[in-house]
Amino acid sequence: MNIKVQLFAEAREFAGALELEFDLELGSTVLDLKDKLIRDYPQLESLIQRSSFALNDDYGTDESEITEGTELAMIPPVSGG
Amino acid sequence: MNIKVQLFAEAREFAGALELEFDLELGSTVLDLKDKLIRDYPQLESLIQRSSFALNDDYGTDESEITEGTELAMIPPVSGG
Amino acid sequence: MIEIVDTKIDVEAVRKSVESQICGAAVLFTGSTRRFTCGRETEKLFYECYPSMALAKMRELHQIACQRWDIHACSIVHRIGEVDLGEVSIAVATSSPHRKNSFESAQWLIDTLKKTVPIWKKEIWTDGSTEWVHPDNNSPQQPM
Amino acid sequence: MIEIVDTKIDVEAVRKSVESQICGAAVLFTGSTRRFTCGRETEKLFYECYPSMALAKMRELHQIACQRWDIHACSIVHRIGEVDLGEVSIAVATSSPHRKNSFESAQWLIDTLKKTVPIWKKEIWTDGSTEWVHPDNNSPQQPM
Repeated sequence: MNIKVQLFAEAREFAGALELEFDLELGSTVLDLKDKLIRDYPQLESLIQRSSFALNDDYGTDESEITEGTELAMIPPVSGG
Repeated sequence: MNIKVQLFAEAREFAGALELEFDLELGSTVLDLKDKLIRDYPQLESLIQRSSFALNDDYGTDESEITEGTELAMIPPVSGG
Repeated sequence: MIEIVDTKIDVEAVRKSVESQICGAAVLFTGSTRRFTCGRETEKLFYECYPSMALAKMRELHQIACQRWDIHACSIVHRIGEVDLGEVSIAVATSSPHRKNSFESAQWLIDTLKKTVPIWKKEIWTDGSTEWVHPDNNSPQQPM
Repeated sequence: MIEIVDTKIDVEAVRKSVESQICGAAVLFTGSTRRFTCGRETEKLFYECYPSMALAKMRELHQIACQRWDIHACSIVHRIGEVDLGEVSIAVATSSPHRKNSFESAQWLIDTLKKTVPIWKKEIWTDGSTEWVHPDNNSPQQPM
């Protein structure tokens, strides 16, 4: 399936893009996504390890399953307030 | 010596006066003052027991000595805020 | 800003009085006349104070708070006389580089003010009766 | 009032949004751009957010606070974009019949917002350099 991951803040600047788009196998999890991201963008590895991933506006875990149409975002450590 | 005790709130309403004036012996303490007040105004006894006394804008203790010119006030339990 | 006033408190002015570029945090507490207390309905409150001592004690609280916490500024304004429903009787504001000090000092200031500053509150109930408010703890104040 | 805005926060409006005759207490927290951090001088801050999720998380905080404490109302307004020295980036207000709940919930709201709401802050130092702020704890956020 084709998926897009929205990027913010440091992740957006590092990647030089607002989102990353690629293919994932059906039934993939957030952990699969992170592995794929690290292979494709090794310069993001350290930040990916410190980041969370959001699925449809909520925090996921490594085991969260990604389905077609899931709104995905990489969430670097937050610092609002 | 002649002294005056300012009254506030419940004490003022109970006594029906803004201040009480009377004579105390030189060297009297707050405890002597309370005893004198209770003798002269027995209806105030319960409130006096629950009150503090202030000398020159600061809380005193039973042992605090009253001198000529000390500004005295009876302070019922406070409830500001 | 340490004041006792007999008209409406300008709460926004109290908040602004502690603003500073040195501070990343500010806390403002306001106390106001509540309609219901234990099921009884309040019409308004009446506050009375011992002016010179109340101001002296409020300045003392200010000084202690500034010594005990890393706060940049602290303001305390109390209103006396009649205070209608929903109106503010007390405003306390603190500011500090980091938020923990603002929260702790503001809470300590209002807690301690209620126990030590010679101000008294009278309930004027909607049924026409009145009552001087007795704090939970009826023991005499101790010197701070 | 749960909002993300890109212009100056009307702090007085946030405070007034939680006013009620049911409440005797209200607490307002404001966070603003501080000039000095560990000896370095800030020119301004820049905030970015993930809008849909940030609002969803702020509404979730609102809901949890209302369940956990006896509070009447709670407002959270965050500003994004550039925030100059001394200007307010976050305002949190709570109101409750008694003050303990207002203080505790306001402090919990700002503490938890800083850990869980997807908003990011970039320091723009006076020397021209910039830096995304890294919170002390670098472990990934956990679902609340």
